This record gives sequence, structure tokens and C-alpha cells, in this order.
Amino acid sequence: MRREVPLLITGIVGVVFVLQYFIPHWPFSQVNTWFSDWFSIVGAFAIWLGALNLLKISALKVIGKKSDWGYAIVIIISFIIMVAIGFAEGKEFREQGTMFSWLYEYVYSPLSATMFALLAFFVASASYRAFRARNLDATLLLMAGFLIMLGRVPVGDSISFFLPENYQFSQVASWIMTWPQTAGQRAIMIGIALGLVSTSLRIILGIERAHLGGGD
Amino acid sequence: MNLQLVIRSRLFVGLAQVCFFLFLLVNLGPLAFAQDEPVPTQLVDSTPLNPPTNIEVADTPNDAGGSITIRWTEPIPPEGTAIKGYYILRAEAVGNEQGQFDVVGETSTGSSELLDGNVVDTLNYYYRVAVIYSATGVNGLEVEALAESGISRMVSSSAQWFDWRRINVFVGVIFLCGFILYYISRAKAGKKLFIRKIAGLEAVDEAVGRATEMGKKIYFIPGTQDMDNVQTIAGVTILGRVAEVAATYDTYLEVPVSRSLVLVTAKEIVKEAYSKVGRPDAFHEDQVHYLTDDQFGYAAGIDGMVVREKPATIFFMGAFYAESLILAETGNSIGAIQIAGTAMPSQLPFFVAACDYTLIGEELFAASAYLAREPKLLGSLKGQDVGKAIILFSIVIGVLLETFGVWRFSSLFGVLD
Amino acid sequence: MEHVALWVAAFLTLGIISFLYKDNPWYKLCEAIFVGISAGYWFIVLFWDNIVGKFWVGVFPPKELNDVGELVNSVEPDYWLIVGAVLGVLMLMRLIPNIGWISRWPLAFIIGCTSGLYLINYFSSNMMRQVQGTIMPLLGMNYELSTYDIIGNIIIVIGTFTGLIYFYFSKEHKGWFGRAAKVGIWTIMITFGASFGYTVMSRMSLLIGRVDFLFGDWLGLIN
Amino acid sequence: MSTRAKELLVVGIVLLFCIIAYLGKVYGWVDTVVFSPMVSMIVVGIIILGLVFVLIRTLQGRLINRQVVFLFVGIAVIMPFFMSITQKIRTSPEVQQLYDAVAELPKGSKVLVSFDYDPPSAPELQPMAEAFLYYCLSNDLKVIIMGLWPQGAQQANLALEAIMKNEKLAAKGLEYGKDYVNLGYQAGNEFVIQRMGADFSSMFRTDYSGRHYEELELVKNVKNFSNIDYSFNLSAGYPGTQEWVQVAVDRYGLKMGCGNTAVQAPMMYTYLNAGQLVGLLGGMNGAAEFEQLVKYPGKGTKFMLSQSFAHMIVIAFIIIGNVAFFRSGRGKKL
Repeated sequence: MRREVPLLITGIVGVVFVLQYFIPHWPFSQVNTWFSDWFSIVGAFAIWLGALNLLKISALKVIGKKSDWGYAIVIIISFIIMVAIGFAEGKEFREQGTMFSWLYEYVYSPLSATMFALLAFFVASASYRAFRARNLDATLLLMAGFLIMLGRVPVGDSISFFLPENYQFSQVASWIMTWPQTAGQRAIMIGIALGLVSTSLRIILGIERAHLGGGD
Repeated sequence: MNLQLVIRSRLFVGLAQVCFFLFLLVNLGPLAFAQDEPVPTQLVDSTPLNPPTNIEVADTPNDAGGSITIRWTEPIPPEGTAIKGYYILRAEAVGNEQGQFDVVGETSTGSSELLDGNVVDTLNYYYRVAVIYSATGVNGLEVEALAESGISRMVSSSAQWFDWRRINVFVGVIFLCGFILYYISRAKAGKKLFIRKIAGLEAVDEAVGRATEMGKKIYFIPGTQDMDNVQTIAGVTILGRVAEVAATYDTYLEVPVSRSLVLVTAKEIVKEAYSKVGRPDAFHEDQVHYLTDDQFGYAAGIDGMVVREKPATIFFMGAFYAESLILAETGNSIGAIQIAGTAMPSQLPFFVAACDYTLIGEELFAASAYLAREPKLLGSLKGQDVGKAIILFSIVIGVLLETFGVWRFSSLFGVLD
Repeated sequence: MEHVALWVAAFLTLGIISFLYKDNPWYKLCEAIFVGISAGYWFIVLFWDNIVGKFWVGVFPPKELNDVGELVNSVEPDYWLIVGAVLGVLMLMRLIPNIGWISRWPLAFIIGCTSGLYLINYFSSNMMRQVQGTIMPLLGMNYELSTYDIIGNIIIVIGTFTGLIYFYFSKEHKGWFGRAAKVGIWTIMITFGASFGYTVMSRMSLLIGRVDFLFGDWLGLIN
Repeated sequence: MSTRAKELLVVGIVLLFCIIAYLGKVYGWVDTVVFSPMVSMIVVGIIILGLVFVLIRTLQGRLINRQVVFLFVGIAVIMPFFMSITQKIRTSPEVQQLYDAVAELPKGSKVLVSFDYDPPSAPELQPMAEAFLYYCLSNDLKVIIMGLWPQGAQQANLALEAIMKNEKLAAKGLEYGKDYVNLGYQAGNEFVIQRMGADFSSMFRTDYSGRHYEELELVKNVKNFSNIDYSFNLSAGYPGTQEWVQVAVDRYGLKMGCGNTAVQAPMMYTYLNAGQLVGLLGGMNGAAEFEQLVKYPGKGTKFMLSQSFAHMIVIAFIIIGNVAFFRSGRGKKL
């Protein structure tokens, strides 16, 4: 029961999902609808687990007076505030003018966007401290990165004004993107696709069981 | 006839079908349905207007029903007029009689085919096609006139049990899966399969060893995607191995995760790894813990933890998005050994730059096979390699054939064009 | 309220940026708020969109009445959705130690779905179609291509071919095979370089967006 | 003075400056600031001098702090906002391809635009969204909007709000439900796309504001992808362009172009080359180029100067790092 049923479920669901690509006839045309709905619903329930775990960890931190336990309180409070407001506001929680959308727009959004923006600084610092032309591979990576960065902003063409129009940086960047970049990207893509197909196959056939907890 | 031949001959039947539908689809005009305005009927003058001819109606093949394809031959417009488009009219069959004809579709000039997707499988229908001619009248204004075709035969739609356009995908999937399964069975039978070395993986023991020497923690970040992502699954497979090594060396392994499903799985895997090396007592429930589902909330959380606790070794194995740089750069700044592996092409450059070892793309999937040294994983890696060999071979042959204009080899790989 | 909103957003923005100087209480506060708010945000979004929006509304479709009280737009309840909810509840069984193992069932369902979907999607779009795209007449269908495009086509074919050789695991990289794999990894490195350039572009854009907020929307110094 | 006191002092000064600037904005004391060309040149000169100083320090074997690098980036991004330098933007082939694909659509064609991003990615994607919607609506194309990300539908509304301020569009008297609709967000990722392949209305029973699908004149006859003439996908991750290509393009034959964050864009060139995509806008640069093409200069164009500066700074740092690396002997780790 503990191992066989999950394997059976995965197998049947996986095979049906593959078959519905080839078989347009009912019930396969319908299965897709059911499965996708169930998928969304299960996902929504699963986040309860995550949230409860977050609360548990934070609460343990507060009770145990571990370092930074004050921030754990902030986590709990901000979580509760967001959830309470979200529940209170009902289905229309997302509409303009609700407290939830206010929190989203002026608290969540700036925090999330600035987190993204921090990456700009880290990218620069990584360029200075970590990106070295150590060997041919790294040199190629750097040179390509270089040409793309120059070619994708107007200043690139201004710097290379002395070159013929078709050899200015913007054209060079377009060339790299269209040909060698596409070739490399495609090799990676095909490789990944093969890997995904084989992993999926193993999972569907129950050969791969890691996701159900460890080896055999 | 052996099985392979059967499959091959079916492949060619399928190919012929694929080509046919290619033709079909290329000629598809933009579709529009049921217009409110009535069909204009006035005539320009007494010039005879040719109606569309050869109205062919048929159930649209390879679909789930509910659709009929109508085809016709374009009439030759009389001098001074041009074809502006067509109206498709449909009537339900009532017994053996036709009901009222209504406009169900409209196409622009140049098309001679339309797909009516608003039909019910259980009913029978009749169709007519009306051509819209336009001409410039005496007063300089545009005038339109219609010429209706005869009535088509009775037709109904139905669903099919196989989508023949996808026969090549079907054959491909069967072959690839066949190879993989064949090699898995070979590996299980004890046949030794060669896999080339993967640099990043050789370093796992060394990295864990260093953390032990320094008396510091190891972090394992299984990516920010859910268990439904195969990369995450490969990541947690590697986690199993890392946990075993960590348990053996008695080094504290911490696994912060961002998805509740990953939490569930990772916890089980670490627990099992500890038992496997005989140290179930060393496992703590909170070794694997959840931060938040949000990618940046998660990155921020880990960032803080890394700066505060300064782990000696950090593993990044799984699917990563933008957070990869924050994570890897912060790890770099505290001087941790970093081993990364992801199949996210957009994040790989930063891992290559900021980490000591990086598993590129498929190497991540090869990694779980390589680490576990399990026959099933090695076997499937081998199966994929056969797939790759076929692709390599196809590219050489195909490019030659096509360059010299012998045959459109690439059409074998087309997916609904 | 608008003033408060702008100041709150600016306070949080600067708080996160302050991490660049060093890890500090201001950043930690913003971080904690972020972790809590974002967990709460997704909790609520999934609750209303999936549990209520999909399951509840699907099983108990709201009856819509028009002005005179007649039923309009009645939707048939979809009882199949209950299976999804049952699976979801089984998921929560993880919280009860003795029967926690039953949460593997919904997990197995989730994994089965995505495995099946990925198998087909990646096989057809990222493999078949890409191989199809690589197999091309190098000189064009009617030998009409310019030198520029011919060179490009050759680069695509050779780059993809050698790149795949790099990802071939059954043969040690020696001899001609090793040299081909070398060319492959060079192509891949150029690809990474391009990705690097584009990522820098992306990150900088986001920073520019924040600067636009701080100096434009908030302080009003720029237009 | 202790470090802590210094830090507090700096925070205090910054805060004071911000309060003054804010009050200045509210009460209209301070107007927007624009540097004269002379001042702009001086600022550029100072940045270059700073970089030379960094180079010298690095050559001496002392890596500068991360924080100093951060400071340079900050300055390089902020300063161009105050400068008025115009730059010539050249169109790349993939942007032209997108433009051509849309330009050749006959009037009244239906264009499906999927907003699959959230506010953090808005700096890159919002200008694309605005320029694209502007071009479609001003050329009498019918626009159907949807989102696979919860926040997508709101971003679409923001973009519509912004472009409706344009005089040319306002004069057209566009009507919701007839010229454009916003179907809103739908949960379910690629499954949504797959089910739209069979039936749009099963996924979108109502639009963003709760009106029934059948009541919307523009879409009531749109059954599935076969009724869509072109599709444009604005994507910042998963689910996004890749899923659209895999399902809508490869299964249902939808003709699609996309606007991506620059992070994702390189991967899309493969789809572009294989003909799975028709046209691509990559990052802010793609947005700026498209804005030029459709003659709707917006934020993309405005931000390009900062973008140029930022790229130059990163390049300068790579060069500095590597010059020092080669000077100090290749093997030695800095």
C-alpha cells in the first residue's frame, strides 16, 4: 500500500498523459481537463504544509530565543496579516483599492523588485572579482559576453563608428545571437530534452523512485 | 516481416499523411464565425458570376470531433471584378431535408478551405459556399455581389482514435524509450556500461571533506522549483548521495527548501541516507526546512543564512531562475566551495563563473546516474546516448541530402507544421 | 494614503539596497517582512484561485439570476473536481504522523502528470523540432542564399553537432571525438557568453526601474 | 566617532535630503533636474577617473571592496537620468521580424496577448506591452488579453491605461469588448494553454471584470487558437514562452511572437531559428527598438542611456579585473 499504490498512480497518470497526445478521442480528450484541475487543487493544498512549516520553524525560533528571534516574530506577524486580510477581503482580494492589493503594490512589489535589482550589483561584482580569462573556454565566454553587452546598447555603435556599418557592434551582436549562440543553445536544449524524456520515462515506469523517498 | 519493418512502413504512411496535412494547414485562411450582418445579395449588373465549384466536405481528421473541413475550387472572376472573400453557409439536416442556411464562417480572398469548428458530432449538415465579388461601380463606390455554389453532400463530424499527424513523434518516443529500457535491462543483467568522467561529481567527497576539516556546515540548495520539475528530482537524487557522504563524515548538512512538496521529499531522502550509513540518530528533523515559495524571499532567506553561518561547502542542484546569481555570489564572497548543477541555460554562465564546479545541462541528469552507480540510471544514460547518436547521424545524412536536393529529410522530424 | 504608500515602498526598497553595504537590522527587517508577506501572498492566491475558484465554484456553481429572478447561465456542477480535493486533503495527512505515508498518493499523482507532460512536450518541441531546424539545405532550397547565410547555416549545423558530442557520455573525449567535443564546448561557451551579456542587460534594467521609482515617483527629481 | 555613529549620520543625511526633496515635490519648490552638456561631461569624466583609480589599485594587487563596485554601478545608473543625450537606436532583425509580422496582419485580425509576468519584471516588459498594444490598437487589430501569472492581468490594465492617454488612440474611441478584451488570469500554467487549444471559454468563463465570455462581442466566436491570427507572449519565466511554444505553437499551430526578459531571450533564438517563433523582443533593448519602429517612444527609449552606462561599467570592471589578473601572473588567484 505504501509503495505500490503511489507507483501505480504515477504510472497510470503518466501513461494516460502521454497517450492523450496521440489519441484525440474521448475519454482521452477529457482526461487532460480532469488531471489539470486536480493538479491545481492539490498544489493549493500543498502550500498549507509549507506555510505551517514556516510558522513552526519561526515559532520554534521565538520560543527557543534563538538568534534573530525578533525577526521570526516579524515573519509570523506579516504572514498572518497578509493571510487575514486576504481571507477577509474575499474573492475580490485582488481588485484595485483593497488592502491586499495595497500591500501587494507597496510592500510585496518593491521588496521583490528590489531583490531583482540587487542582482545588477552582484553581476557587476562578479564581473570584477570572478570573471577571468583563465583558459580558452572562459576567454570565449568573456569575449562573447563583451560583444553582446556592447552591441545591445546604442553606445556600442557610437564606439565602433569608424568600422563599416555592417561590422559595427550592434551587427556583430546580432550575428553572434543568430548563429553560434543558437547552435550552442540548441545542443544544450536537445541534450536537456533527452535527459527529461528519459527521467520522465523512468518515473512513469517506476524505475525511478527517489521522489517517493530514497532508493528501492 | 519483422517488427522494425512494420513500424517503418507505418512511418511512411504517416509521413504521407503528415505531408498532406502540411498542405492542408498551409492553405488555411483566417477563420471567423457567424457574422451578424445579413448576406448582401444585390448584383452589379447582368454579368454572369461564376460560383465556387467542387464543394467538398469532410470530417476534419485527427481531432476530437466537433469540426468539419470544407474545400472548394476558386471560380474565375469576370472581367472588372475581384474576389473579395467567401461566406460559408451551413444548414442542419432535418430528416433528409436541409434546414435554414446560415453564415458560419468567412474567409478572405485566396483561400479555398475552411474549418468549421462549431458542429455537433451527432448531427448531419449541408454546406454551401458563396463567393463575394467586388467591383468599382459607376459612381466610384465599391459594390459587392454574391454567387452561391450548389449544396454539398451530407456530412457529420466524428472523433478519431489516433492522430496520424503525430505518428513520427509516436515512433520516435517508442524507439527512444525502447533503447533506454533495453540498456537498463542490460545494465541490470550485470553488463558493465562505460560512462565518461564528470569533473564536478568527482569533487563531492573533497568538498564534504573540506567542510569536515573546517568544522562547518554544508548547504544543499535543491533549486526553487517544485517536485514536478525533473531537475528538482535529479537534484534530490544527488542530495541522497551528498547526505550519505555527510553522514559518514559526521558533517552537518542543512537543506533549506522553497516548496512544500520538496520539503516532504528531501526530508525522507536525507533521513533514509542517514539510516543507510547507519547513523539514523544523527538526523535532525529541522535539517531540512521550508523558507518560502517566493523565489526572492527564498534567496533573501538563504543569503542571510549564508552570511551569518558561513558554510564551508554549498551545493546548488536543481532548477534555478534569477536567484542563482545572488546565491552563488554570496557563497563566493564568504569563500565557500561551490558545486552547482542545473539545466537552466540562462543561469549556467553564472554558475560557471562563480562556482568551482558546474554540471552543465544534461550533466546534471548524468550526475544522478554517475553518483548512484545504479544500473538503471547508467542504462538510461546509455539509452539517451543512442538517441543522441541517431540525432548526430541524422544531422549529417539529412544536411547532405537536403543540400544536394535529394530529399526533405527534415520533414521526418516535423511536428504539426 | 498615497504619501504613506510611497514612503513605505521607498523604505522597503532602501532597506533591501542597504544589504549592499552589509547585513544589517534594516535589511533583516525587510527580509523578514518579505518572507512573511510572500508566503502569505501565495497562500491566499492559491486559496482563492484554486481551492475556491476551481474546486468550490466548479462543484457548487453560483446560480446567477437576472433582474426578474430567472436563472441564467446555469453551469452544470463538475463532481470530478472532488477527486482533486480528496487528493489535496490526503496531502495534508502528512501532518498526522501515523498516516503520513498516504500523502505519497497525491505526490505520485503530481509527479505522474508532469512526467507524462514533459515526456511529450520536450520530445516534440525541444528535440524533434530542433533537429528539424538543424537539418537544412546549407545553400538554401534553390541555392539562393547569400554567403552570410550559408556561413551561418554551416555554423548552426557544426555547432549543434559538436555541442551534442560534448553531451555524449558513452565515449571518452579522445582523438577526433575529443576535438569535436572541444569545438562543442567552445560553441557552448559562446552561448554562455551571450547569456551572460543578456543577463547583465536584464539585471541592469531592473535596477534602472528601481532608480526610476526612487528618483521619479518618490522624490520627483526626474521626469 | 564610532563606525555606528558614522553610519547613523549618513543615514540621517540621506533621510534629510529625501524629506527635503519629497516636500519639494509636494509643494512644487523643486523642479526636475536636468544636467547641462557641460555638467554631463564632467560627471562622465569623474566616473572614468574613478575607474582609472580602481585600475591602479587593482594593479597594485589590492582588490577593491564589493561595496565600491556597487557604488560605481549605482552612480552609473543614476546619473544618466539627469542627462539629456540622444542616441541612435538600430533595429535588430528579430525585432523587425516581429514588426513585419504584425504590420502585415489585415485590419480586424485577432491578436492574443498573454501577460505572463509580474511587477518586478515590469521595467523590461511593460514598455514592450505598451508599444505592442499601442501598435495593434492604432492599426485596428483586435486585442485579446490574458495572463498565466496572477499579476499579468493587472499589468495589462496598467499598460492599457497608459496608452489610452495617447491622443491618437483616444481619438479612435476604442470600445472594451469590441476592440479589446482582458480575459484575466487563469491558474494552471501550461494546462491552461492546452485546454485553450480545445476551447477558450472553458478556461475563461468570465473576463477580468466578471462579464461572461459569450457576452463579449470580440471573443464570443473565438473558439480556440484556430481563430487567432497572431499571438504575442510577454514572459518573465515559468510559465512563459517555452510553454506557449511547446503547446500552442507545436500542437495547435498558433503563429506567435514574444517579448522576453533579457535573461530568457537567448534561448528563444533557437525557437526563432526553427520557425516556432515569429519575432522576438529581448529585454529593454528590444523594447526600445520596437518603440522606435512603432513610433511610440516610451520608457524603453528613455532608459537606454542608463543601460548604456551600466553596460560600460560592467565591461570596464571585467577589463580591470582581467588586466590585473594577467599582470599578476595567470596562475595566481587574485
